[in-house]
Order: sequence, then structure tokens, then C-alpha cells
Amino acid sequence: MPAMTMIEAIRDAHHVAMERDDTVIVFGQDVGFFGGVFRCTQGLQARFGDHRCFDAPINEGGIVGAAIGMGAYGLRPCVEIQFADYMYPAYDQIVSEAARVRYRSAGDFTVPITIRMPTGGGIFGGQTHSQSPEALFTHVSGLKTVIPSNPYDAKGLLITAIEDDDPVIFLEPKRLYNGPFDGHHDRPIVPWSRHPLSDVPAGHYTIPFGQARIHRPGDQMTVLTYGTLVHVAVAAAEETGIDAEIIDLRTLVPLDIDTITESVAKTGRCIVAHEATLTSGFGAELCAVLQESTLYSLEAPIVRVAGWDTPYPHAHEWTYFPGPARLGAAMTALMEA
Amino acid sequence: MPAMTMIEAIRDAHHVAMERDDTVIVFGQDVGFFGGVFRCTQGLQARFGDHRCFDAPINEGGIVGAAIGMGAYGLRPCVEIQFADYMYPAYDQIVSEAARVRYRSAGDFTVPITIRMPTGGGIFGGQTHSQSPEALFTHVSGLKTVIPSNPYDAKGLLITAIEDDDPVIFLEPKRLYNGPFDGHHDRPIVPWSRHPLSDVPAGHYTIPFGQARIHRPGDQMTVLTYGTLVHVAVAAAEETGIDAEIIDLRTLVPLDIDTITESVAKTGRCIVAHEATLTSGFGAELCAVLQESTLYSLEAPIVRVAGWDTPYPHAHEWTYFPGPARLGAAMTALMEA
Amino acid sequence: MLELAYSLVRVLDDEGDAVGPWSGTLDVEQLKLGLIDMLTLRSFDHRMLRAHRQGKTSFYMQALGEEAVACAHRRALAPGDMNFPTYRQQGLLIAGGYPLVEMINQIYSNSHDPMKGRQLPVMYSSKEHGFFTVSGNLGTQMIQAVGWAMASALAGDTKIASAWIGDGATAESDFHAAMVFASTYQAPVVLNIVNNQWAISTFQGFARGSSATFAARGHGFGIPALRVDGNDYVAVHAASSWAIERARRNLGPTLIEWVTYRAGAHSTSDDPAVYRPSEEAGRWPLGDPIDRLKNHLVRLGAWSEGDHADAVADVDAKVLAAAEQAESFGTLHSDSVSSPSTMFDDVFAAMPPNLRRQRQQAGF
Amino acid sequence: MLELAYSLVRVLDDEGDAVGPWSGTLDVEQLKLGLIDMLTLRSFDHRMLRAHRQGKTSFYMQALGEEAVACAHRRALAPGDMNFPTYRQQGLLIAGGYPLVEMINQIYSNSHDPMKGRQLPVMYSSKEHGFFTVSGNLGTQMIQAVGWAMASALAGDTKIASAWIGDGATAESDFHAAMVFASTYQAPVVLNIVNNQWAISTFQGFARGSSATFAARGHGFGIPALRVDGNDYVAVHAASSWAIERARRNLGPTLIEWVTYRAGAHSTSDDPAVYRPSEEAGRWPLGDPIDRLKNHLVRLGAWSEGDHADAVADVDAKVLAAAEQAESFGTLHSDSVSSPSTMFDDVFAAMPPNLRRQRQQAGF
Ligand SMILES: Cc1ncc(C[n+]2csc(CCOP(=O)(O)OP(=O)(O)O)c2C)c(N)n1
Ligand SMILES: Cc1ncc(C[n+]2csc(CCOP(=O)(O)OP(=O)(O)O)c2C)c(N)n1
Ligand SMILES: [Mg+2]
Ligand SMILES: [Mg+2]
Repeated sequence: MPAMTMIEAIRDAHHVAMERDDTVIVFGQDVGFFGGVFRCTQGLQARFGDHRCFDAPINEGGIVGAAIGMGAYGLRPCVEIQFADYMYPAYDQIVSEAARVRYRSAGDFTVPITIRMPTGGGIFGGQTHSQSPEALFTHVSGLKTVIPSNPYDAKGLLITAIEDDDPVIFLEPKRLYNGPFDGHHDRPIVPWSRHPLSDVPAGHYTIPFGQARIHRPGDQMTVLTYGTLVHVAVAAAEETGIDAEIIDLRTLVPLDIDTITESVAKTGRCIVAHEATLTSGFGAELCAVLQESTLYSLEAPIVRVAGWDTPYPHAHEWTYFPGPARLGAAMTALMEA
Repeated sequence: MPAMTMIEAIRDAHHVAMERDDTVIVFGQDVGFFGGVFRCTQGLQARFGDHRCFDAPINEGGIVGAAIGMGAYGLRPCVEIQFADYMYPAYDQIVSEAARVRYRSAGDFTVPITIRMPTGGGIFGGQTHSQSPEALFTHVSGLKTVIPSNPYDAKGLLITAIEDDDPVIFLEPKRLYNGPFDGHHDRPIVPWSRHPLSDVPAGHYTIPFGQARIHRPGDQMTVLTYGTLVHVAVAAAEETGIDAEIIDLRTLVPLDIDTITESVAKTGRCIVAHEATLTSGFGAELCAVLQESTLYSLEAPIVRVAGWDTPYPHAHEWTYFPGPARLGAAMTALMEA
Repeated sequence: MLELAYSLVRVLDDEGDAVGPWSGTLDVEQLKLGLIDMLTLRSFDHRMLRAHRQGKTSFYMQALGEEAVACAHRRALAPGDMNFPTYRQQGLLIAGGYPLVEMINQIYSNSHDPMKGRQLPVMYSSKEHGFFTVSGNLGTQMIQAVGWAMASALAGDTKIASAWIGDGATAESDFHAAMVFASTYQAPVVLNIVNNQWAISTFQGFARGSSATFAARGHGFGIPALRVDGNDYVAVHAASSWAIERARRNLGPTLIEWVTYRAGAHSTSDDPAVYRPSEEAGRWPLGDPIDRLKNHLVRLGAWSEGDHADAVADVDAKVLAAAEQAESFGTLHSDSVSSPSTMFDDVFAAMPPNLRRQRQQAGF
Repeated sequence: MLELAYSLVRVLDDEGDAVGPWSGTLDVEQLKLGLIDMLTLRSFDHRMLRAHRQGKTSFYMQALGEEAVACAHRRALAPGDMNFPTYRQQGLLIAGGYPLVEMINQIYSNSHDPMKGRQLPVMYSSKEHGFFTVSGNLGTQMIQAVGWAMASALAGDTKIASAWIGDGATAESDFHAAMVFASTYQAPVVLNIVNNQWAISTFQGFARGSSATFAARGHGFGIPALRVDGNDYVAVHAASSWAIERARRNLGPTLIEWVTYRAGAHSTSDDPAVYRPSEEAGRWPLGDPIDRLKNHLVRLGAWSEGDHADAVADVDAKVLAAAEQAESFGTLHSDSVSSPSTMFDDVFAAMPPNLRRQRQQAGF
């Protein structure tokens, strides 16, 4: 197979899903003729017509609310929010409606929709093009929250999301769109073609939710992470020489508790890392779960490495971003603890 | 002093704040002539006129957005969202605007507003009159999150909130409005007048944010909680005979880490309890912080007792609500662990 | 037709005659059905308020004075059409033939409650009867209705959606989303604003602002708008039929402001005496929709006081029977409420491990 | 005045003469000032686009073709009035005399950046110059402007607010909140819709739907609405003055649709060639606002080609000097960007313990 970038893999997932099921439709701001500001839907309107892929007015609540109605009718909308930072106007429709309709109607109505949104920083986007709001979704019962770290997972997980009968939040780390960014912003960009996980099979395949992936096996400690930081963790492990087991969660809800518990029980040391703001971030949930399941095998407290409790500052994004130096220092300190 | 209910204490706080500072204004749905569906603003319009206390259209985003503009002008709006379950339409204005304006303008503009909302279940309100969304605020840098458990704290904390120069989310456990509800829904309601913390001083006083209150000292374990569950924990301690130290956090952000760390270091056992959905709830943050600060003194994993990961079901709310039986069982089990 | 948003479409005049261009859509049998529908709804509300006082339910919301709007509109819809209602459109279910006992099962949260005790009373749902699950959050349903209608159009279907909102809730921002999408995609949807002049304690003016009417909101979006006497069963049916036909022919959305009056309390948790003059309800702006339709039938010589008394007795008996049957399945505080073990179902299509664990912890 | 929402208010005709009822608000000196403002803005945009190509900033957004709207409106406002702008109203700052070097310091995120490097370039803020901090989230500022105006009225003040939004962003639901509150409370605010006909790749139709104009949105709320030629400096000033005067006298809000054209790319991250015909920009709907005002001055005999060449040289020199001064304080990728140690400030008025801890961890 020719290597695919994350963008190409996401496009391909749309193609496959739309080919197989003509109830799958795609819309969002600038996604139609233009193909999306990140080009993730490019070619869909040309291929499937403007009844199945079209532009939407700038109203995120409207996009999600309309998708909910379409889902109730029997379609499977896959909609794009241009940046995760702009999901807030849709938050009521996501939390009070999409997540609740099956429950409150006792299964009479369902909402089989996928809501895609680019997430994370590293493109000098400032505080409104850099956010990682995953914890605002994981707290909401009725939502599944997915975040791929590579083209192979992105395609398989997105097809699974579109075919899922419940609402799925699909977060796309925008800094990974064009390469496996490891946090070394001062070095030339490495293209996906040099990464094994850019080898994306043609056609249909799915990746089940709730199954974490051991990205790098190791014995000295466990690093639990997802999205961009998976690649940062690899760099940190190499640079510190610490034999860390790096686990890519892939889906936060449902969470693969068995895999992470097993790993931490084995290594006795754990770091949870994410780009989102520390306080009440998803790392807190991981700590809570693991201290419960592995307390007696912990050699030291679980360490959280995360974005600071501030908005994402434009010029200082590399001070905000938990890069290989910060993560590596935490790993080294944890080995000494 | 005559005893006050929580509602009377909140009313009194409004009166005191509005008397002292005529830039304090109050508005929200039905808060004007009617005095609010829970009567928390009753009498304000009569006393201060309909320029300082008035009704608002049914648009939560509009209420908060207008308050932000008023704050930027130089007023101190204290607004009411009729139920916390209805804050979602205002979430963008709260997260993207109120919480960010000081930061993004480097202090050029500020948002000295208070956003009050009744929270929690226990009134057969079903899934849209029962929610506890505190964790959706604690993850947002730039917001302070406050939740009183009694009339004395309610008045002091609300005055502090209104006088604070940053946006404050003020959560009012509606099941406590008329009495210190301990979770025994099958027993007659105990009025506040029988509770020492209903003794509310007249006039102006404040309670600083970031100072937890040891509600009941104890040695065998620590129960960290807030709002309604403070009283549930007292009942559970009495009924199990476990000498638990019950700590009322009062403010979640800022968090009083020293007080809770000291207590858990002393008791070696800890339960965190809240009514909100378990996953990614604020209890997760408490576990993450405490396993870091007290791991080596923990006799057993920290236990989370919380609402289930479902919407709040109307007829089954007492199965959902973490009452004295559920909390007591967890306490007993923890003593045996 | 711009002025139709500022005037008031009426058919039944003060004498009870059907006059004007909008008359003539209903024959006598249909008029009688309409009267029975409204009598049934009023009897149902009456019975459920009593059940609330007796502690059989935690909550209830009546439609007193607004019966004509939902009842006549429902009779103008076709099977397969989908309503996105608020909590005050129980008339859609009653006029649509949804079993009264199912409604009461939901209100009593009993062992036969189709919502399994999860929803606040009156938050019904019936896909089969074209009634989308009622949300407790105001305004969210409008744009969902537009999306449903867009889907019907995309699928080449002729089914239409009917969206419902109260005067107060039009202030919610989701209303704007519905208007923009309906206008941009010309969705086959009827956008109904039930202006009963009150939003809990707040008069309609707070949501309407200084605009002359709610119907006028349509013009800013190029959406045809009608303002109709909502207490005039015949006018409601005629205007509904016109808008529904437009949508069905895929000629685009219509906005209709139904002018009516909330004659009762907002809900069983509310007491209007605190915020509005008690005479107001007495004066009953626009008149009692039931009396008006009854007088019309009498004028037509098709109905008598005797017929009316019989009809009332009839519907009361039907409602009572349904209430008794429902009660045999339990009430909120009886032992046979729907089982809490089901409260972990339907969060997702399949129950994930964390919920299975929690269900066990809960003892099920 | 309903038709004013559907027609187009103009003063400068094709010959460059000022005609009609809206003419005559400006004398020759003011016209010249206006021309200089617009030339300065265009020169500034030009310089900053070049700075972006040279890597001195991460991002920039120009106002090419829309210069008249913000520049003329600002000249009609009084000190103390507050704008709630979008990212494309830099003309408000330039016409208001805000130092160019401060704007460039922000764009370069340098050691003198008033926003301390926290904000995306062009997200200025200046309370002193009546310019509310620009948000990256579309639409949120409209209702904030209404709130600010309500506060001014409540305080018995005569200051007014001016709210800004683009054609595309009018689709956001917050727009509705602004209209409802402005209408209900009759806030002293001017609601400006800058219809430059494009929202990134999306034509205005997606936000406007099937309504004739954006201005018509006002009528559904009883808000007087004007539709104005936004490339006509004189018309913009006249219409702005009228609306501002209404607000100042506390006669209520006004909605104004400024019809203009986004002649350039959406931002430095955008390339219109992909989604719109290249000739379109060439045809320049409504004409270049600078040429139109220039021709008018020439017709008045108050301006010559020579004057114009001098003026252009003048503003270019001013802009260049400001850019060079700003550059001496650093650019995004130079070493002297604003210090990251300040990134923990201003989250709250006082730094809480957790942020103090984190700042230490970050090494400051
Ligand atoms: C988002 C949201 N905000 C507030 C409420 C509380 N609330 C319930 S009904 C109501 C009044 C609605 O009035 P209206 O829309 O006129 O409908 P009516 O009750 O008159 O039928 C309010 C404010 C809510 N349910 N949802
Ligand atoms: C809530 C939100 N949604 C989406 C975006 C992304 N976005 C930035 S500018 C823009 C287009 C806005 O067009 P318009 O309102 O016409 O303003 P213009 O750029 O033409 O001045 C979009 C979609 C955003 N910034 N905020
Ligand atoms: Mg109403
Ligand atoms: Mg535009």
C-alpha cells in the first residue's frame, strides 16, 4: 500500500463509509466544494454529489442539532466542527440531546452520528485553535470519545465511529495531520511515509472501541497517553533511554482498563500525559482508576504531565505544550522516585 | 440571630451586596417580579427597583453574554441560571469568553460576574432538573467554582463571589434550600432551624475561597465531599459508627490541597463522594491530587462514591443518588480493606 | 403576504359562524371529531391534575385553553410525519389516537411506563405516532425538526416535520439555528410558535421584544409566516393544512404563530396568582376553544346541549377507565414502579463494562 | 422605513458626486482625513502581509476592499464609545489614532506586545481606544456589546456600544441573543453586519438563506434596519452618524448591513483561487472605496493626483517606520518575544497556588 497521511486516511474512511452506506452524509463549514479547511473531506462532494456532502452555515449548534434530527430520521451524518475550540456553541445539542435521546426515549429514537473536530496545538493557532476538550466529553454519559494517533487507526476508528449506533466524538490531533510530530518543533517535519502506521489498507476495516494499543512495549514504566503525545512519548523514551511501555488509549470512553492495569501492575511506575489543561483533565480519571486497580504495585505516585492550567498562549505554545523535554524530565524523576 | 434557610441566606447575601455597591445588579429568568422559581431573589426588585433586578428572556447564553458586557463596562452582575441543567446554552460564553477575557486582553478587560445555578437531584426533577456539572467548570482555567452546603457558607461565599474580580460559578444544591437533607428521603424533612449552620450573622461577611471546612473531625478515615453529600456523609458516619473526618471542600477551584492532604495523611483512608456522574467527575481530580501527595500513607486505594454513569432517572433517583446506605457500605468496606 | 404575519387569521366569528377565505376545510364529522379530541384532552388534563394532588405522579403540565392548536394541527398531518413537540403538545398524541393509558403509564412512572421511569412526567416519546421524545431543555427540538425534514427531502421522501416551541422559548438561540437552516436548505418543515402569552411568570414581551409579532421573525429569513387565532379550531386546521401542503410539495418552510392563552398554571409546581391578575384568566382572551367550536356546531344545527353532555360523559368515562387501568400497573410511589435495574440500559446500544460493573454495585 | 432594509443607501454616484438625502455630513477636511485613514489601513495590510511572508508573524488578516466601513464608522463615534469588533476591524483602531507600532507589536508577539504574546496576531484589545478584546470565537461579541450598552443606559450614561459581525457569522446563534436583548431592553447599540459576501469559502447565501437581505433580520425584532453601500465612505459615515445619534439619545438599537466585498484572501492561511473565480475580485463589486472617495475629492477640486501620490508616500513611510520600530522589539521567531514567564499571569486577578506551582515547574 502507498503510505497515507492522517488527512488522506480520514478522507479514505469517508469514501469507504459513503460507498457502503448511502445513508452516510457529510456536512460542516467549508467541507463541501472546498473540502474543509484541513482538506479532510476533499473530493467527497465531487464523488457523491452535493446532497451527500455539503457546506453548512456557521452555526455549530445547528450543525449538530440538524445531524441529530437526520439521525432520528434514519441517516448517519458525519459532521465536522472546524476546530474543537468551536464546539462550545454545539455543547448543549451534544450533551443534552445527542447523548440523551436513546436513554430518555428508552431506545425509541437513536442518534447514530459522528462529530469530527481537529484538536490540540502546535500550529501557532493561539487559544482558539489549539484546545483539547476531551474531558468535557468523557464526563458525559452517552458519548463515546475517540482520538487516533496515526493514519491506520484514524481510518479504522472513523469507520467504526460512522457505523456506530451512538453519537461518537472523533478528535483529530491536527498537529499529526501531516506527520508523526514528536514535539521537536525546531526540527524538520518528518512525513508519515516514513512511519509504519501510515501503511493503510485499501477498502473497509474497523478498529473496535475500547481497545488500547501498546505502541511501544517496555518494562521500566508505563506511559499512558493518546493523540500527539504518543509520538512525544516515543521521543522522550529514546532520549532518556528509559524502557517505557507507551500505551495509546485510542478511545477514552470506552476505556480499556484491563490493558492499562496490566501494564502498570507490571512496571509499577506510571505517567499519564495529555496536552489538555491539567486540572480535571482526563489524566485525573486515569489516576483515579489506576490507584484503585494497582495501588499496591505502585512504586511511586502516578505522575501527570499535561498542559498548564492556562489558556493556550500563541507565542508561548512550546512552553505550554508538554514536549519531550518536559515529559522526559518527568520520566527520569519518576525512575529515581 | 434568627435561623435562616439556604434560600434566605442567599437572598440576604444579595441584599447586603446590593446595598454596599450599586454596581451590583441581578437578572435572570423569572428573577424580577416573581423572585425566581426558587424565590432566591424575592424582594430584590421591590427593594432596589427594576433597573437593578429584572427578568431576562429565556436565553442563557444571552444572560451570560450580556453580563460579560456589563462587567466590561464596570458593573458587577450576579445572574441566575434557572437550573444548572440549563447552563449548556451559556457554556460558550462562560468558557470561551468569561473565563478568557482577562487573559487574552492581558488584564485590559475583566469579567467580575457571578453565575448562580441550582444543582443536584432529589426533587424528582428527572434528568434536566438534577444535574451536577461542576467538573465541566473545574477543567476550565479562569473560572472559580463554589458550592456551599449550608446557609452560613452560602451567604459568606456568595458575597465573596460577587465581590470577586473574576467570573465565579456558584452552585446551589437545591435539595438543601429548605433543610440539611441527609439522603433519608423517606424521613420527614428536618428544617434548617435545627442546624447550627443556619445561624447566619446579619450584614456583611465573607468566606475566603480555597479554604475547606472540617465539618466533622475524625480519625479513622477521611471523607472529601461538598454540597448535599456533606450531610449524607454525616448520616453515614453516625450509622456506621465510623469515626470519619468529613471535609466540606466549599470551593473546588481554588482547591484547599493542604487541608485535605493533612487529613488523608492522618487517617490513611479516603473516600471522595459526589452526586455527579463518576467518570471524569471532580472526584477523579481529588484522587489524582491525593495519590500524589499521600500515596505512601494510604492504607487502601481511595474510593469514589458518586452518581452512576447514566443520566439522572426520574423515578429511580434514589437508586441514582449516593445516599447514606451506599456511602456507609463503602465506608465499612474501606475500613476492612 | 407579508401582512399575514401582523394580522390574525380567523374563521369562527363571535356568533360562531365560519367566515372568510380560510373556512371550509372541515366537514361536520371532522368538526365533531375535533370537539371530541379537545374534550378528551381537557378531561385528561383534569384527571391528571387530580392524580397529582393524590400523589400518583410527581408532576404534571396542562394545556388548558390551548387545546385547539395541537388537536387541529395533528388532524392535518399525515401518517409518517414527525412532530418535535414541547411538553405542552399532548394534544398531538390524543388527536393522533395514541393510547391514553400509555400516556398515564408514563405520567405514573409505573411498571408499564414506555420511558421506563426515566423521564419527568409528560415527557412522552412515540416514533410510531410521530412524536419525538420531549426534551426538558427548551428550544433544542426546532433545529432537530429542520434536520429531520432535510433528511426526508434528501431521501426523496414526502414526509414532513412539524416543530413546536413556546413564545418564551423563541428567545433561545437554537431558534435562530432552526430559522437559518430552514431558510438556507428550504426544509419541508412547519415551524409552530405557540404564543400562549406567558413563559412561567414572564409575559410574552420579554421574548418578543419590540417586534410587533412573533410571526414577523420569519420575514428576516424569507420564510412565509402566518399569525393565526389559536383558539379557533377551524382556523388552526386550515392554516396547518396550507403550511403542511407547502412542505409536502417541497415548497419550503412556513412559520406560524398560534395566538392563544395559557389559562392555567405553568405546571403543578407553579401558582400564577403570584405574578398575574386573577381576573385575566377569567376574561380568557380569544375565548374557550371548546366553547367556540361547540357553538359553531350548534349554529350548524349539528350539535345540541344534550349531545355535548353525552360527549363529555363519554370522554370522562374513557379517561377514567384509562387512569384506572394505568393505576393497576402502579404509580410513582407504589411498589410497582418500573424496575430500577433498567436504569443502566439505553445509555448506549450495548452496555459497556463500566456500566455493567456499576449495575452490579447497585445490586442488580 | 421598512424598505431601507431592502434598498441600498448610497451617496457617491458613479461620477463621484455626492447626491441624495444622506449626503452632506462631512466637509472637505474630514473627507481628506477619511482618505488618509483608508490609505493608511491599506498600506498597513500590505506591509503586514509582507511581514508574514518574511516569517515575522504567524498569521495576518487584511481588510482589503472593506476599508471604508470601519474607518468611516470610527470617525462617527465619540470618545468613550465601545466597539465589540471582529478580526477585520483594524480600521477602527487606525481611524481612532491607536499607535500603529502597538498593533505591529501585537502582530509580531514581540517584547512590547500589549497582549504579552498570548493572542493570535490581529486579536487586538484597547479599552482606552474603545476596542473590546477580539475573540477567536465568532459571534460571541454581539450580545456582549448589547450588555455593555444596557449597562451604559442603566448607569444613566450616554456612551454607546457598536457591535460588529460578518455575514457568515450572523448564522451563529449568539446573533439571536443579541437581537432579542437589544430589542427587549432597547439597548443603545449599533449592530453592524459587514456583508463582504464571503465566509472563507462559503458565499453569503449560506448564512442569509432565502431572505432578501441581512438587514431584513432586524424587522422580526422591531429593530430599525439600514442596508448601506459599504464601499461609499460618505454613506457609511452618514448612516453611522444617524444610528449612533439614535443610540446616544437612547432611542434604541439600529441594525446596519454594510454591503462590501472581501477583495483578498480570508487570511494568510487561505487561498480563494480554490473556491471562487479569479475574475470576481478583479471586477470588484461596488468598486474600490479608496478610488471612489479619491474621485469625489478630485471632483470637488480638493484633491489632485499629485496630492494623492504624496499622501500614499506619506502613509507608506509612516507604516514602514512603525514596522521598523516594532521589529526592533522583536518578532515571533526572534529571541525577544514576550517572556513566557508571563503566561501564568492574568488567568485570575491573583495567581492561585496551583499556577504558582506550575510556573515553578515551567522553570520561571
Ligand atoms: C434551556 C432552558 N432554560 C430554562 C428552562 C426552564 N423553563 C421551563 S418552561 C419555561 C417557560 C417556557 O415558556 P414558553 O416557551 O412560553 O412555553 P409555555 O410554558 O408557555 O408553553 C422555562 C423558563 C428550560 N426548561 N430549559
Ligand atoms: C464559533 C466559530 N466557528 C467557526 C470559526 C472559524 N471561522 C473563522 S472566520 C470564519 C468565517 C467568518 O466569515 P464572516 O463572518 O463572513 O467574516 P469575514 O471573515 O468575511 O470577515 C470561520 C468559519 C470560528 N472562528 N468560530
Ligand atoms: Mg408561553
Ligand atoms: Mg464575510
